[in-house]
Amino acid sequence: MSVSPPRLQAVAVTKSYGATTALENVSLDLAAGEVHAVLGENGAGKSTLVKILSGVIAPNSGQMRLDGAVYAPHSILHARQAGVATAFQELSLAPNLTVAEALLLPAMKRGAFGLVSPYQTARAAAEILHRYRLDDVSPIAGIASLSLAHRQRLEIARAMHYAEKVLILDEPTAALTDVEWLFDLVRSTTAAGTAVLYISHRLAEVRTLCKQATVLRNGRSVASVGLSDASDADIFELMVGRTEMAHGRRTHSFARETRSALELNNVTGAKLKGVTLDVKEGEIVGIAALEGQGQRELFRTLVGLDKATSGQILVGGKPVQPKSPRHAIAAGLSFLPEERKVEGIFSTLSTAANIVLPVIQNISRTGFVWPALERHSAARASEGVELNPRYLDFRIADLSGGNQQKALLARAMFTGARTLLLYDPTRGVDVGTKQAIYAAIQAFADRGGSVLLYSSELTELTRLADRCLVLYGARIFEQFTGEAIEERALVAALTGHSRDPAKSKREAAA
Amino acid sequence: MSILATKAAATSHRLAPSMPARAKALLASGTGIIIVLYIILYGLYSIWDPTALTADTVLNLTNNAVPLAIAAAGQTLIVLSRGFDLSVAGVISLTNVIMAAYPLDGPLGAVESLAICLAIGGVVGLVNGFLVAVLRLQSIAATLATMIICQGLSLVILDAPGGTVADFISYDLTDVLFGVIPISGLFVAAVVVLWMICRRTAFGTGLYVVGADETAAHLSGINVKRVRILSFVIGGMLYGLAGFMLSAQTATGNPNAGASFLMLTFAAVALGGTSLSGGRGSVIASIIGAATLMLLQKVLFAGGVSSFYTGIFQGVVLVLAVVFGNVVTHFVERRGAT
Amino acid sequence: MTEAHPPGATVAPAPRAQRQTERVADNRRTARLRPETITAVCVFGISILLVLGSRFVSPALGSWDHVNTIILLASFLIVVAFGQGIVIMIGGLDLSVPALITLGGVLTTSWIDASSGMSLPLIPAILLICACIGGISGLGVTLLRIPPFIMTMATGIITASAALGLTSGTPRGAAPPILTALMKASWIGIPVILLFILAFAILGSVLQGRTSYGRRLTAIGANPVAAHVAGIAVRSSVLIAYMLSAAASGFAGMMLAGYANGATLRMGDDYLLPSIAAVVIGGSSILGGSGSFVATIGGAILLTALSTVISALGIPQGWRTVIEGSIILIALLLLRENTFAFLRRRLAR
Amino acid sequence: MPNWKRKLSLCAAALCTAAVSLSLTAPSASAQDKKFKIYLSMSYSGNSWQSEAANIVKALAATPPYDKTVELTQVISGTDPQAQIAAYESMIAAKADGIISFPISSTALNRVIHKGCEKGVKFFMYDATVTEPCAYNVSYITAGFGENSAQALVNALGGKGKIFLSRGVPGNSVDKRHTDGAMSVFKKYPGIQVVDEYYSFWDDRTTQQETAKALAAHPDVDGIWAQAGEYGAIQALMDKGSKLVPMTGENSNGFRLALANPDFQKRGLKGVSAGSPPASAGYAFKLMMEALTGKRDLKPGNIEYPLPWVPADQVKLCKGQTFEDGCNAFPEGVVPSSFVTEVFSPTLLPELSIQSALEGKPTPGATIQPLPADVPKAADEPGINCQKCEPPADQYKLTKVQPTVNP
Repeated sequence: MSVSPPRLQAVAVTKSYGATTALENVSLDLAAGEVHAVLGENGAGKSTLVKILSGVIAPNSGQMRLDGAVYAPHSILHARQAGVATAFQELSLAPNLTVAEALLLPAMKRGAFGLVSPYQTARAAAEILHRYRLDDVSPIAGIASLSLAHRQRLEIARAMHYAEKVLILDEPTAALTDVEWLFDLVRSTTAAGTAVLYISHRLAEVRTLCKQATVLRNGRSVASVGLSDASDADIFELMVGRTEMAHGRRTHSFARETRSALELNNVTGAKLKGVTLDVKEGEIVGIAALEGQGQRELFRTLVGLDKATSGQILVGGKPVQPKSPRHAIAAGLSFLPEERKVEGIFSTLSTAANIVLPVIQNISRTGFVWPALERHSAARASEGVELNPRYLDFRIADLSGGNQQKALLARAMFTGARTLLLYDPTRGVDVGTKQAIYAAIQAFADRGGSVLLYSSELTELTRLADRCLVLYGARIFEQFTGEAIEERALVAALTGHSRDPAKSKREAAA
Repeated sequence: MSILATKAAATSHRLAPSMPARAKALLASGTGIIIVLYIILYGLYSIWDPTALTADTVLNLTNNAVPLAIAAAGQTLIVLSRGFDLSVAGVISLTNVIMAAYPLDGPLGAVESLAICLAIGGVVGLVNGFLVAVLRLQSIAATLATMIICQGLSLVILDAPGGTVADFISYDLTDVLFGVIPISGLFVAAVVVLWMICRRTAFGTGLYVVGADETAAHLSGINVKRVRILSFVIGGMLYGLAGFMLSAQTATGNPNAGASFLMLTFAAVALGGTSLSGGRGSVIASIIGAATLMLLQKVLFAGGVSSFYTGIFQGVVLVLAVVFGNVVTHFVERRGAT
Repeated sequence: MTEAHPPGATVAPAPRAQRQTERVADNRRTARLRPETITAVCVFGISILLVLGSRFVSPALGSWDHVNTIILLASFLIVVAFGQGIVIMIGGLDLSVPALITLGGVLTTSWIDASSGMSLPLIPAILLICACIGGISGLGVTLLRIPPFIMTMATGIITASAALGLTSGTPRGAAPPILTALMKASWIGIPVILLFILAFAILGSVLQGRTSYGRRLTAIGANPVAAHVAGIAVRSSVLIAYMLSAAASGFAGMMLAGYANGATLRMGDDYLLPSIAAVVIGGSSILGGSGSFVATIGGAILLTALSTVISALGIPQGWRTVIEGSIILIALLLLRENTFAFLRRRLAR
Repeated sequence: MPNWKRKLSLCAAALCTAAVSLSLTAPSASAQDKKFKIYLSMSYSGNSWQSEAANIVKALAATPPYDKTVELTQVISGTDPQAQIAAYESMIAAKADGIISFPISSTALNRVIHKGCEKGVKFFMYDATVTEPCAYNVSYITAGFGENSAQALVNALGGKGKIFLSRGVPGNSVDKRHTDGAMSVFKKYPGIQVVDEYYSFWDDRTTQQETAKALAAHPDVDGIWAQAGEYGAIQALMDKGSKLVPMTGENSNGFRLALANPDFQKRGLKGVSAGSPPASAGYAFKLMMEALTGKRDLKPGNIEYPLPWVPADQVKLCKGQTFEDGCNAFPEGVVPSSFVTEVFSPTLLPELSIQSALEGKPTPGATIQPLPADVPKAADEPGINCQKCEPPADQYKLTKVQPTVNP
């Protein structure tokens, strides 16, 4: 115990919504210059804690202190004025703003007559961007024109800019491909005495940055652990209340001689520069790429959301030209989209309805939907992804992100497609859900289905993929098979460094 | 392994859009398109009607368009924040009958009347804002109710058209200044200037953000409730001003005066390219949209379109304007992308 | 309490935040009590209270006869609101409703001779014409990407103008007997229109809630992007929605022609705002993706009942209008989701 | 947007533009010789009354010799006074000689009318009126529809009973004038109880619905005083059951036939058909043309069109195409029930036939006949046909009917 009060202290904070208690008696101490992790599954109460600390919602009881003084923020702005700023997981940047506006809102720079000056605002924003090493972002660019990764960086940069005392980072790496940027900045922030609360599902990151972690489970603080003393398994057990399932490389002995389920021959267009690949039946093919290397376009082209200008796509040996996701599904390609909220869920429908929707005609009789049949079908589909059937009657909006993702995976599989196109299926989901999703993907492949899987987490690819392709510059740059799929090699390839030095040089020249 | 960040040296960016970029943005926005459309229609008008370019015609056009333009400007604020405001019809009727039932003459009287109109609009807007922002009613439903109530109150105050608006208001405010400048046009100019100022305040930016993404706005530290309430209050005050200008033009009261403004304001807003799902658009475009609607009547008259089928042309022009806008935006954006 | 809460939770505190989330699995019964159901029950409840309470206004009100009058007068609005509700469900708005009501009525009286037996094949033909005009709106919305508000406003103006030109201002003829019978006849003492509306309500709710098409509409309204990605034929579904709405409006025009035994060119004018109001009072979001037809019917009946009761108040029109607006406002406040959340909490205990 | 779609939309755009420009250039090409430029400005054309009034003006303008000397253009402005103001402005700018118009507002148009008068345009208003003194108002409004029909109803009811008032458009000056006139009579009879008063927008269907609502609250009503839309009130009564009550209404053919129907009479229907005649439009047009051609020297002012007055026992079916031998209604099937019969006048408008009223076509062989020299002046009614004036002391004097019962 130090003599000076902790930077941020929360004592017995409780928050309940009606009959539901989201957070119960959670206490937390954050010392100046410390990076403190908060771990827990989805639904453990992490987001509620973040919202309370950042002033979005007020707790029902409990007390918070900032440098010893009572801290009871009634709005984000209030918290910001007190020196507490947050980078939200959901990203709080409105698409119709410019970068400068997004960074400085709601207090933009003023010029003559006290009016907002776009020029002064842009100049101030440029300074912030420079300070946080985001010089490749133009302050007058529109948010909508930025990639997800850039938006996440902006979100983080903005929080850092305002966080004089406490910085809260909620899943800051969900869309980031370049975590070192973040780590460097976090380190320099803490060096200046700011305390950082770091919420992440990625244990490896947490270990790199933090020494101490608070583990939440079901809204309660179950432990405060020193990370150097606890093994991954220990932490996992604390988080989910059971021991982790077997962890390791995919063991399925994959038969090489099976037929191709999906073949691409020199597919060009929509940014793609001639992509050739194939996925065999029963095979999981991983795609590794840094942000913006054409992986989005690859997946979108396959389901008809983008159009290829030349090249050939074969599904099960037959040439197809996907015109829309509907055609793709009919051809046997099923897609799990990138942005769950934007492209995935129908928030006002029940989970069951969400799962069966694309093929609702198959489970309806003469156009009518029978709720019992629908629920039964959805229950069957959700078994495969370990989604608790009691959620089927809930509106999907009421489910946690992890369960929503399970439902979407169930939907993708329920179409009866032989080939799954999974775009970052575990983004922002907790460890437990991840395990379930991995198991579902492997089981699908074991049943003879084929999977094209893009993931922003390399460990996921090393673990799941039978074969891993690296996209670089919107074409297939390298291919790794079996044991050769290994993180260090992938990382090198991601940045255009081939195992074949001649090839790297060509790329560098190009 | 920080690839992207280290790669980029401290490149200096433009801090303001270049002139071509601005021009392109203007063209792709509704404002540019509606201006082009207005000019085209005016061109047709001047071909068919030689008096189209006289000061008298311009004065007539301005006086006709001003009430709708100001009302559409108010509606735009609410539409930008992703709402609908039906109370526009009620507020215009209410202010119109009050102007006719309690005329206050002279310049001072005009100022007092104006203040009363603005106050009525502001109060109705405040009620709307409270219902929508605080009590979370859907804007279309809440403002439907306030519209009906205001219509009722108008009928209570004046149960048949009549009354006389003060002479100063009805004559001097519809006249021209220095022989060329329509005075009513100055009111619109004032609204435009206020809007340009407003656009550069926290409220102005907040309006767009709230309309585009309420959640993001909240998490960015914007007081969403305040922005919403303020948009309804300012919108209401503009309806009050529209009622004031309408009274000046018609010189009399009519408890149903506002009814025809309901659909027309939305048509003007949409014609100006403002997205009815919020977050995109401009008050200025709506004002020109309103002027276009009024001009269209004159153009069709000058062109001698058979009266039964006037509606067909109005409908077609409405659709064409939007399609034209879509096509232009598409080309500009595609050009921008490559 | 979880990531399931969108960050807007405090902005829209009540509905989402208070919903059950995964940690609380206590009570499936309450989770299943969908907000639509509660709205429907509440709207009908308020209507019934209003009708019962109207006895204080006039002793003849609140009777079975009064109820029959309400149903008869609400029947037009119910049919129109069905179509409007479908379009609102997909996040649109149909402003061509008045013009199509007029077109349906005008075509019926001018084409179907009161005495000829051609009415049976001609009625579907007229509905088809209306549906095609709706299809034009739908094509404009889907292919040309014109905002529904503008597109339907434009088709409405064009249709009205065409109807005006075709009739040169004077619609002729009378309604065919079959429509007159629909509106005025009784069957074993029960008015036919009551049975018709009952059947229409069942069919409409089944279409919206229990068919794969209805499910697709909800999905499109909830999230059009996701609907496309999930492989739903968004365009054709939207197209059909506008066609259905136009056909419903056209049919309401036929009913009006049968009721008044003739058509006028402004017979549809009074149904635009009420049709939207009925849908919104019935709890549908104007942004699409939620709502139920039963609740919309409740909204239509509430509006009609209100107007019959207010009509009986012996006060000047101005004050009547003020009272009407105020009661609509009170109903909206009572039907707020916050109120439901409160009820739900009570039920959960 | 994929390529073909863009092409499609461009094609559509091009087509529509072509269509607009084609149809717009056609009429302006016709060259002018010395013709009178007359504009017909109406509110909306959507009910029988409005279109009949417009049709007879069109028919008269096509009847020799006016077919050679008059160029008539019709403009429909809907219910929006702003639109009519804009239309007037355009007409004045187009150098109109005369404007014949159904004014949407009695006051809002004054300024533009005043401007037009200064430029020498003659404004003739039919049926509805304006308070601008430089315009001619040709209307029956001052002829006492409200008080006379109210007295007839009181007579039919024997001085006591519960009645409905089926009014016109809320906040409309004509409706107010009629109702004020009627109330001046009803107030004299304590036995008359107005139990419900509703607005039917001068429309059959709305009247039917509003009457149905009122009947729900007051099934025991004894009589109905109705403005236009009266046929809807009869239908609402019949929807309820067999009982009919005495009622007064305006001039629809359906109402006149019902009044004359012996079965309905047995069921309790009696009353009088009076009210707004579309014929005033024809009268106004002929007056305007006589003034323009110099055949008549007419100062601006208020001109009264006689109030049609047809009690039940005077309904007489016409055998031909127009009012002959004192007939005043047409058999079922010849015209729609909503047809407003008072389009004809043997003395004022002998040129017209059913064809003229329904389709705007001139009667074959007819030529324009001169009007009687005497033009009846109308009384001042503040807010209706004059602005700052006093109503005559005997404003609500009964002219068509005398009280048969004492209060």
